[in-house]
Amino acid sequence: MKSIKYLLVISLLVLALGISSLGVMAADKPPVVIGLQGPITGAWAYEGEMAKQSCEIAAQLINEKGGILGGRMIEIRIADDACEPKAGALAAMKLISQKDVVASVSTYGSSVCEPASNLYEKFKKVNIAYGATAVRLTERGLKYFFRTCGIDSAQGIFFADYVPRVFGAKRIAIMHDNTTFALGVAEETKKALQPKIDAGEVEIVYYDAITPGEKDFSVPLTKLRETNPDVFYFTGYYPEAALIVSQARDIGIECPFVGGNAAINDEFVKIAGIEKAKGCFMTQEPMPAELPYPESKTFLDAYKAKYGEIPSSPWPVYAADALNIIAYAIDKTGSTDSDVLAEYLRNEVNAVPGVTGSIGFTEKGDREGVPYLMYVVSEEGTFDIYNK
Amino acid sequence: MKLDKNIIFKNWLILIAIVLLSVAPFMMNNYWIDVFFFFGIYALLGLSLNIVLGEVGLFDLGHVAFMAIGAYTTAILNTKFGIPIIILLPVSALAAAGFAWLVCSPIIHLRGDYLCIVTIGMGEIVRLTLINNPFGITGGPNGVFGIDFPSLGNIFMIDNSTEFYFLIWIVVGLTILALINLQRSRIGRAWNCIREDEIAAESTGIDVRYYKLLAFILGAGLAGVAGNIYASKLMIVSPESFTFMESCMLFCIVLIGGMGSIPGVLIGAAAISLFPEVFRTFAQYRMLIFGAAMVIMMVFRPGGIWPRKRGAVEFKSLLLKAGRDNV
Amino acid sequence: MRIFLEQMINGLTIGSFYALIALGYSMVYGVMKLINFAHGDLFALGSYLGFSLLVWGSAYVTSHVGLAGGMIAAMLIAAIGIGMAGIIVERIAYRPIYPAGRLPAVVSALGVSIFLQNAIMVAWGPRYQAYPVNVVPTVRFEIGGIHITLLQIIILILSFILLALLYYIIQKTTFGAAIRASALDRDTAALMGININTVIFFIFALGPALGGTAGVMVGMYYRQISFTMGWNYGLKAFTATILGGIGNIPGAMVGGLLLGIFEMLGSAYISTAYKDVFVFLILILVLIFRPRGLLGEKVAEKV
Amino acid sequence: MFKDNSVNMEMSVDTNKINENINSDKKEALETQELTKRFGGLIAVNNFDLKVNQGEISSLIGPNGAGKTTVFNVVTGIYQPDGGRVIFKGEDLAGNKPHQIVAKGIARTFQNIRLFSNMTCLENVMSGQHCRGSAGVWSSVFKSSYQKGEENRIREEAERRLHQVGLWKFRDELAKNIAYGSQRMLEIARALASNPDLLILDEPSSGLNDKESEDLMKFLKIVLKEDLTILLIEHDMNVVMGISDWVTVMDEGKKIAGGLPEDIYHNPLVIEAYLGKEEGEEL
Repeated sequence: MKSIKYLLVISLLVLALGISSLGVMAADKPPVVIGLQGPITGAWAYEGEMAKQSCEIAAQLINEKGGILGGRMIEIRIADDACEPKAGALAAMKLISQKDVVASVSTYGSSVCEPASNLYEKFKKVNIAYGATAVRLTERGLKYFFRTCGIDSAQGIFFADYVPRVFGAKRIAIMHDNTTFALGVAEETKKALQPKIDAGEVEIVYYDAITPGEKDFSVPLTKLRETNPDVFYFTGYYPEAALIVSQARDIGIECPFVGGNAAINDEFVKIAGIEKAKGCFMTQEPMPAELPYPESKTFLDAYKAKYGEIPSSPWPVYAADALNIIAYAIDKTGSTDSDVLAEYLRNEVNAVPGVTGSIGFTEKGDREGVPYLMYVVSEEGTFDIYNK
Repeated sequence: MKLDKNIIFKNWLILIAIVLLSVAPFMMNNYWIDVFFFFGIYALLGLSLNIVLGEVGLFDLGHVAFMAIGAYTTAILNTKFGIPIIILLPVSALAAAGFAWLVCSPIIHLRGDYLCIVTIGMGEIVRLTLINNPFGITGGPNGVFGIDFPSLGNIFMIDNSTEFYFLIWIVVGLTILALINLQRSRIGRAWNCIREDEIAAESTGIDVRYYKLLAFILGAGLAGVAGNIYASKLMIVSPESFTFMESCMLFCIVLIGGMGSIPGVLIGAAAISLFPEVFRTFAQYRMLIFGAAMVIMMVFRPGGIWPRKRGAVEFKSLLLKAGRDNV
Repeated sequence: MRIFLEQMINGLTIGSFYALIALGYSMVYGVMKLINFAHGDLFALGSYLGFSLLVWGSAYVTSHVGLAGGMIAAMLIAAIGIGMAGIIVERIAYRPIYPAGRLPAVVSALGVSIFLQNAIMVAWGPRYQAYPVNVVPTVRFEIGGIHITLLQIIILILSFILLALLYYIIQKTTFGAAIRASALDRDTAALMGININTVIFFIFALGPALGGTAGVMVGMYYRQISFTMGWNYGLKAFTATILGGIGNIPGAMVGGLLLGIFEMLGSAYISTAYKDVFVFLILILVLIFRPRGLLGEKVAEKV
Repeated sequence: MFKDNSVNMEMSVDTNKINENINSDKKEALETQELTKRFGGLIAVNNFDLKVNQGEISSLIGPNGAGKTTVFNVVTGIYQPDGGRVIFKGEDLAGNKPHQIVAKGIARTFQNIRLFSNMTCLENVMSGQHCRGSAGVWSSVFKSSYQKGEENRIREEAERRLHQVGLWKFRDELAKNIAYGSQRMLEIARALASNPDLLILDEPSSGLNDKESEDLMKFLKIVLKEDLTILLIEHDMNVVMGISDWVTVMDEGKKIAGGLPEDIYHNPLVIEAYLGKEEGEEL
């Protein structure tokens, strides 16, 4: 009996070491390998899945046109971070320590992106985030960090300017869910509204957070109804947004509902049901369905052909654009060296046609010129630009 | 006392383990070094919970809260006042231990499941308070970022994976020595008496309340140290790393390894931290296998992989006894 | 005052779901003294089963038996399905571990919980699923300014019927006495001729079945289900059971309702963000001053 | 009914008074004065006075449910008294926790054995020495010379006690694996390991056969010489009569008699309490 146990322990140690040597000997293969780090498992597995599919389509389109650097195909290497900081650092290190990974599309959650980008910076690997919108990520003066998605402040500024002007709203209720993204947008919106508040034109009558993952929001909504707001701005994610809209309409909150750019999509319409979803507004970068550009049309057709439906949120499409811009930079500079790529991305890249519109990066690495639009959910559940 | 072959074999095994651990980082790439670093963190956390759960049999399912206190103390003091991490190591241990003393004193008399739900409650209160950013010090869901690396002035700086690897495993080594001495001391015996039968322990002269509190304080202090090293490695601490599921994983480490057995806890930590990485390639099925493995583990080895050797600790009565006391 | 009343109803609705899940929970917990972390995920499995039944089977069922019939059929089938799942889980994951005491069983329960959660994700996909809209007409009543929907009333009534039914079975029937006896001491109960296996079979069938029904109800009421929701509800059910007092089945009911009301009070009058902090603080205070829960019996420590 | 009761009381008081003065010249190790303990409405102990003399073996006997174990648990701090005082070495013990009372010199055993079943016999006895040591965490972790010295002292004392009860050969055996009789003796050894001044035994002879009871009595006589005082709660009359120097009888929470074993044996009240009244005398 005793000896079996000791054998078990020894085999465990040997197994661990055996596997680790596996990592060392990955040979260098001709294709250009680009890493993708995202929440393949965990609560946001759905976002991870769409991001993976979008990058595969983007790579497929480039490879069909003959690949880059004179015929070298693009290959994607996935690292799952389950949207959790520790796993994020591990996933980043996994991609970094595989020498053939040139750069990586990394990642969805802001607080996961933070440790990962620190590691990419230290090991000089270009990494482009596609879902991390926290303003502070580009305040750190990192050389190799960029992002194709917008940042919270842009959305906040747009809301603060558009809603009082167009809706004539005086009493504004803001609700977030205490996640990095939602709190970021809510804080930036409050900051952007501050001058109007001081001038007395506008008043924030409700500012609180719900707990993500919950189902019943009747209590905070009843409290919110009593402040009878003119407009109700929810900056959280679509699962809670759908529940909030239907419960709000149930208890008699009639004021217009505005969602942040992660709040409203096909899932939102499916869960809230069409008669409660129609008429809801959304501060949103151009939605995949609405992208008027030729590149977006070919991308969405290829995506629909392979997966049957287009991605239901903007983030996966930013991941595809992140991959596109890396491939573009490698092709144009003819090298896979991180410093050359970082230099090129920061200074030379501007108005490059991409799936989500023209791609360019500011000095700090943020996406240039991300236009925010006010969308409205139509009778049939589609998203139209609200151009009153 | 003649050294029977069992003890010789065990010393050999420990020697091999030490040699392997010290040579390993030079054979592995950075990714696997980091994986073994987090294995070290889980080992230290497992050892800290083992004092409370393994030695004294207290049902603690909120242990990660102490690690959070340690990590946030380090993060806040380092980013706001620039205090070097090395000095913050003992400070975060004291902060976590102080917090444990403050929180556990009024509830230490609770038994079994009641203590379990209170520790869960404490864990959730800590996590939710960190998220809600009282007085703007915890940074809310963004957490606290920009934590420096442990360094002594500019002569000595730990910043790459290998140095962190040795830092954590040296701390784990020292902890193991200290715990073995404690296990064999009057305090270790008192803890085990309390686990066996609280009333009898009290009636043979053991201040049960004091020693239960002592176990929580020592356990929390160690978890605080783990929090400090974890924070300086990731350079950011955010509430998402201190969820109830993490506490459950620590609980499983001690149970799967073997209650009260130091080698067992190390194996448990290896299982819990290496398993998900090794099977990462299976994506969603990874956690499926992980859940099933936990069930199979408990069905075939309820006593843990390497149960504590004290004249073959008979696991059945030990726990059944604990079970009966909870009514 | 009107607002307080409406908030009370909101609190009660939340509480009735907690009570229902806590009931199923305390059936298993009361008798086997086993913290069944998998109960939350069995509840989630119930809502997904109900979802599939209502989406695929609904056209056939509703055409024959009408809308209400479809709903009841979905709940019944989900209850039976989850009851069987509960028995299978007990057979595989818990039965071999009983002699080793309670702590290994907790680890096994955690394992089952992780397994079930990911099984649902693999089977139904990681997306959020939505119950069909036309399951229950959203009729809204306004009594003296207080908004209450038809579904809210149905859920409240249904929960109380199930609670009463269970209370009757446990407190008033001989089989209920057998369950309560084996809750106190399994070995002595066995000596008294109670067939422990049937008791365990019944408990692990009825407990999860109740959880499955609650799953369908949550699906119908909130219309959105996700594979991770089981974990939160499982934790709330465990809290409610302890609040009510371990092993006390009516206590779980009271504990669940109280938990809903505490959450409402915290969310409405303190701040929604600190809601759960408030709830756990109350729970800890209750346990400090009544170390056996509100309705739990005082068990004198015999020396 | 009431009248009848008072008659008995006077009678018992006289016999007590006679015995009391024989007893008074010796020094008391332990004395309870008007000790009262209620459980809800039931008065388990009703201002009960008990004297245990230094260096003697006193027994407390009485029918089942008389409140003996309750008195016992109040003295050892498991329950807090509702009234009266427990004087030990001139100090009132009421309000002390059990481990403080052990440190003050009162050690006990349990009616149903409560050993640390998964620890070895040696460790069980060493735990009795716990309150006599003071090594803290620091000295234990760094193995200071003070701590090592203390550990050896604890080990030696435990060895001595194990030899005393003849269980040394089981030292590395788990407490639960040894025979029932040996477990009884181990529990006594554990109590003695805290070097008490007063040893309280709760029905030590229950479950022992005659030979084992015989050995127990001989053992208690030997141990008494280490200037120890012993209080025995016992049912087995020949053990009580065999070794006790003083016997106190209790019924329904009240003291009904106290005296030398022979007097108690013939005391009508005691017989009545145990065997109930003969037929004719019921009023």
